[in-house]
Amino acid sequence: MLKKTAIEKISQLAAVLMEKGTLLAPVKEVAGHNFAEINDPQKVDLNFYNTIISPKGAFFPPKEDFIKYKIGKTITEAEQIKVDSKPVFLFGVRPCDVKSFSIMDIHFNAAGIIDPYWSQRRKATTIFGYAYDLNQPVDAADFYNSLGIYAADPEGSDIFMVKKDKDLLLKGITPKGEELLAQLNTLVDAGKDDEKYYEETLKKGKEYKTRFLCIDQDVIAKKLEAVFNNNDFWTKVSSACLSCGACTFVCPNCYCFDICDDTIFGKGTRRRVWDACMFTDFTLEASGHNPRTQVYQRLRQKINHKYSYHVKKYGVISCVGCGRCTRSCPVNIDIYSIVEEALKL
Amino acid sequence: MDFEPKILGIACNWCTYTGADLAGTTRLQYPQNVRVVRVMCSSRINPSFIFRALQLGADGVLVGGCHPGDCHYNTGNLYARRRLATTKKILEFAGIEPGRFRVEWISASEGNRFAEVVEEFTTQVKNLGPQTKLKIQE
Amino acid sequence: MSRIGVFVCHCGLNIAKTVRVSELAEFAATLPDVVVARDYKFMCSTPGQEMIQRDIKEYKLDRVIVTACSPLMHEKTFRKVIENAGLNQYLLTIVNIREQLSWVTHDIEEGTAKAKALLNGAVYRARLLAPLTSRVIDVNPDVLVVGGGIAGIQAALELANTGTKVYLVEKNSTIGGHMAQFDKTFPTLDCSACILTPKMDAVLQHKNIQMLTYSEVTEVKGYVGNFDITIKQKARYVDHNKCNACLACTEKCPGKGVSEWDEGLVKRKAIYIPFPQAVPQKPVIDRESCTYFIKGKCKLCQKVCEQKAIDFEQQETFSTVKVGAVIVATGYDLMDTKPLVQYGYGQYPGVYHSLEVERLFNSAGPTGGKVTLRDGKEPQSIALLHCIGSRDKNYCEHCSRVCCMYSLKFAHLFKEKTSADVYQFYIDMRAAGKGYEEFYNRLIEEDVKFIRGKGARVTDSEEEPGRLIVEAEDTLTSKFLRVPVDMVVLCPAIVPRADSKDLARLFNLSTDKQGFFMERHPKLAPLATMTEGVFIAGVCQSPKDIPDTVAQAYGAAAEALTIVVKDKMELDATTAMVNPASCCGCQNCVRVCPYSAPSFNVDKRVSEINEALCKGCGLCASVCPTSAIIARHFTNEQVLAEMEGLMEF
Amino acid sequence: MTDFKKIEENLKKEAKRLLESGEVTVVLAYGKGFDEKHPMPFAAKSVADVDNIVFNEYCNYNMARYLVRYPQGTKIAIAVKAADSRAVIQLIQEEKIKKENLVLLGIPVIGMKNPKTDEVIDSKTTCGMHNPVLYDVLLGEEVHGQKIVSPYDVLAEYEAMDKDARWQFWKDQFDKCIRCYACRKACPMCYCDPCFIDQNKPKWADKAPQSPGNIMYHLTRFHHLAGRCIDCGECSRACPVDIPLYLFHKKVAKECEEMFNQVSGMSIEDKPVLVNFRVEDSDKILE
Repeated sequence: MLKKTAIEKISQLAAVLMEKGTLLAPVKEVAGHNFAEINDPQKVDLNFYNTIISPKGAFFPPKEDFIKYKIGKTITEAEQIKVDSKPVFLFGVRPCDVKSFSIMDIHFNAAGIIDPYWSQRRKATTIFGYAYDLNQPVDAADFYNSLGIYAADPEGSDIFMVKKDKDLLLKGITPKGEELLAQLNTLVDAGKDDEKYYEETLKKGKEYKTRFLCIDQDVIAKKLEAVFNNNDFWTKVSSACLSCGACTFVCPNCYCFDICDDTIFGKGTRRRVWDACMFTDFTLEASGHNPRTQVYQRLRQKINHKYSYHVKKYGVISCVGCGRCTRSCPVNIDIYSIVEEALKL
Repeated sequence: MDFEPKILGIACNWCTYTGADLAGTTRLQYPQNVRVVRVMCSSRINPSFIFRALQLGADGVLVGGCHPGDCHYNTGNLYARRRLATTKKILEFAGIEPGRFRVEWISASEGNRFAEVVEEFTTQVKNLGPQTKLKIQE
Repeated sequence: MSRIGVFVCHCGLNIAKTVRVSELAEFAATLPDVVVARDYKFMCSTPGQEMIQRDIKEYKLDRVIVTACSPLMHEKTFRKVIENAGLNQYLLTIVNIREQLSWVTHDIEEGTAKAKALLNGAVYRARLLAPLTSRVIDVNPDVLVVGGGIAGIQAALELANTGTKVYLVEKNSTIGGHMAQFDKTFPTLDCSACILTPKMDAVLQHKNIQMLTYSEVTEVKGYVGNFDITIKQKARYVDHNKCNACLACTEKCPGKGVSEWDEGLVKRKAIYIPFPQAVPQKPVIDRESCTYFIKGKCKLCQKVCEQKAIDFEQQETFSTVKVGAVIVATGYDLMDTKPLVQYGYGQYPGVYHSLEVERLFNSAGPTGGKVTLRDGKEPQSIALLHCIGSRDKNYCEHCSRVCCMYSLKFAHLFKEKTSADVYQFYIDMRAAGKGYEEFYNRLIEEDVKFIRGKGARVTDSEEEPGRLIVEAEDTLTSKFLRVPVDMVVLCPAIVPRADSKDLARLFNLSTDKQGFFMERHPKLAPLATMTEGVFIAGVCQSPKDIPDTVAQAYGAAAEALTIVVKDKMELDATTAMVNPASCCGCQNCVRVCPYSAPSFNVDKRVSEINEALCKGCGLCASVCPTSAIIARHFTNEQVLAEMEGLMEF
Repeated sequence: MTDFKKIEENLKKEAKRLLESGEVTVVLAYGKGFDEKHPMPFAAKSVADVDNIVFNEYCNYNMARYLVRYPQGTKIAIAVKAADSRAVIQLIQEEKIKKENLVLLGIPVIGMKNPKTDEVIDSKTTCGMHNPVLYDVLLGEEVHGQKIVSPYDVLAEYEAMDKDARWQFWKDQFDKCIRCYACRKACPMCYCDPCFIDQNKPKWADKAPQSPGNIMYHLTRFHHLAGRCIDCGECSRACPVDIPLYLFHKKVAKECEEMFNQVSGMSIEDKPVLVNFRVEDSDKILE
């Protein structure tokens, strides 16, 4: 089933989705677009390349409250915070980002320990994938092709969307998506030429070239292991690194977090917040010892985690080549170039 | 009901705290909105204390120290003057009413000055109404 | 988890009147970590103290909160209490609900509510308190006394007699102070010199006293038990080691200076001793009036000096003394009455101030003890004007305390030495001292005319040139009076020494509104100051008569002794320390510390604090961007927690 | 206009000379990034590295940020534009580095651009000066005759706001903060390790990226940088969500300048204003 709507009427679609549940969609901010919970359907803005921050926050929010507690005289009362089971519509996710969810699933949802927060949110969410606009130039930072992802891959989406001139075509991919699509009465059925356009776009997506490097996950995993002690290399590639968390916070695949208690007036919340392996105190131990005091050690950890440890542990690279880290890096460190350099060693 | 502001006072041990004691010894009457934290010197006051106090819901913050030149530690309050003046400018540019933060030099013998300042400041903060901007909403 | 005991004091009705104390204790019992909460009539009394100690044992308390009067009042008392029960003294928190609460409100609702908030703050803070170990330091057994007036002399002698080494610093070239200027003392009329000069001599002779005349304190370093005090010896231009006090020099000297000792009534030589009984009996040269220093030649004194003691090249020198305690007894100045033009001082020669009159009576004074006016004539009528500048909101609010009595003394002496009519213009006659009222009664009988009314103005007389008219309102008859007299004696306000601010700064003393040095507590610590180890005695604390001054001198000596008799003492443990793991090496602490306690370890790239130098102000902790500096007992966590507790309710 | 190519040549020439002669062991400059618009901070440690050096209008980086990373005593040459040289001066004032270990390669420049927006940053987000305040070698001709624009002009709009509007403005800005700390890491003056915000004892603020913690972090950071910020604007350019931190820093700098009559990073003889005082400071500053 292929449906369509005029892009200028996108707010109508948004309004319908908002009635059914929570809508997360790109909105324009000063610096660019980001996913946000929509309160005003007019705010939904599909005129974007990709968001600054990845949509991972839909399942793994920057701040997830677990428990609310009250420190009492004899007993501390605690109450678990339940994830809202209301349907969520994650609208306008680029194919590389859709792919990132399945990689994160392994960690949060499949590797023996089920993270209830991630898994419940995943279940409640319908993903509206959205092909890149093939008429726009590729951003120089992107390299998702190198990871086998293409600009118009519907895989992983429940509904996949393609922009056709002034229209938006929506295709149900999964039964969940099909079902929802059928209920969205602001949409109209797409015509034959739309069908054709949709199919062609998927094909043309393969031709829409980002930077490309032949990355065999086992080769790179071994390579990085082999060059682990090549301090010259790591020092050189990290010499500009500021050790901030920009890259990891915008990354769709970084999942490290910290758990902290925030208490005021004896009442508090235990929550998890995003953490970054690039932070100095990320590995700081209670004893005061810190195994990764140097910038190069931290950057090496980040690259290795994504391209080596993750491969060994979960059988897949923890990177989708969305280019966000490169774009957000205050000093333009480019993970692609580092991998490229490493492979040459 | 009238709004009764909660005001955090931070007083240096040697001058303002002693001055506040003197106000009591001489049985001066003043509003009870100010709750005083004693520190050894006004220079002990970390600017973040002020930000934190406002986050904790203080409607105003009153800092008291020795008169410049009379600091028990010679020059502590001269540093405090610069550091707290800067704090005030920061609050102001952030859009916090400048009237919510005040620094006063009150010596150990100025019990009446302490009472006066508390009276004045309480009225001033009362007129500004509850401080909601920085207060952490539970 | 802490085990906190809360002890709420009623302080009789002082607190209980405006704070519902039992409700406060009940409230305390509901707070987390509070295992026992009680209220009691007088927590500082023996039963109160024992209650706390019993509960510490019975409830295994590890924190104690006493909700009572100001910590400045009884923190030390209760620290002792918990320490004797086996708890570290720094685990005590005092909540001030008296001075800063019950005494400043009439509203019991308001009082109780605020008391709860304050107590809650204390509970938050108490949880984070840490036991601290007091530093034990060696105590220097010597004492410095600043000021060689009667207070300083008495204190120095008392201390010296116990075997304590005393340094007595005096700004002038002789000790003796104002008392040495007086002729008689009230109310007994005994001769001032007769009772003072033996003491001055005793100072000179005492082997335990090192007298440093013509000297000033210029720098104070260190702290109680270990002060390092720099003393400037002004250039005397006479080598006192060589001088044999023959005073031949003073006879030959052609220089003429104004005699400060005689309050400017006469001239003295450029090389001089201030008065014949001066101690030491050795002269100094006043540069300002010395012919050699003015014109470059003379040196007559040098020629006549057989001891070759004159040294025109002498420079001021600085020496450092190490002492364990200091007594400041720097006395007073008279207020300068020239700006009070209505009294005509400096304008009419017949107007005198009280110290000038003291000199007129003195047989060693400018007139040899004869009461004559500046023109040499004996006055036929004399007016004594009380409260010039004192008890006056425009100038000094305080009462100078001794003027009534010395005016009576003057009146008596005038009657004795002249046949003049004597008028007393007073606001109130204050004669609250042993024998004072009796002395007043005696004077009434001596035909002194008492006019209850403050002298308002002194003018010259148009009818009788040379005479003065004193204008006043007699408040008993409500009549406006104009009294013609030959001589007017002003009793100016007693004010702090002109340089007392500098001294206050040197010793870190607080001053009151008038500028007198502040005592630590007006009742319970009248001689101690906010600076540990520095005591005050005499008029530098507030105006008082000789008996009170001497009593304070004894007291201050005893206070100083309590410190220096011990060879070790405990210092407050509330110093700062550096957590090297958090230090970012910015050196802010090094830049700001007034005591140079922090220093930068170049090898480790972190700051370190010398706790012996730290006075615990906490400045370093607030300028430390990484919170690496822990201001013990006032740590960031403790202050933040207290703030949180205070703001909760 | 600035001849960027010329400066690049001179920079390479000097770097080569300094490394060859052994005068320095590191040259902190700018290197090639993944494309021309994205150059990177670059540490040249050998003559071979010099080829990688570039200079163009996107080389905004304040290389002073990297100085404290090297062990004390390391001989370093550093490329400095106007604000960068002020950062070096400020670091010398704070005794983090020593002048004797540095060779300052001064770059007078106009027309530096923000690669994200392509707008010229000169006086808007940076201090508005064109010539380095301190240098040993000048790599181009000093810029003169430019219209003098106060770096504080951009504040007018915000100063004119009513306090509630200004609060709303900043609250919205700080609410965006994701606590990646790129601002502090890009700042040449933020050399603290650990930063106060990372501490648990005392815990100054929540770690979660939400309003109270964000505000505490930023306000305190403004105070820590008061009288020290040299207005290079790196914090704002580093921010992935474009919080205009430079505005606040400029305002604090302006206030400090008015109160203490000293501009940060202008003289190595100065002492940072907030760890200093003058007896004659006026109580008026507290009003």
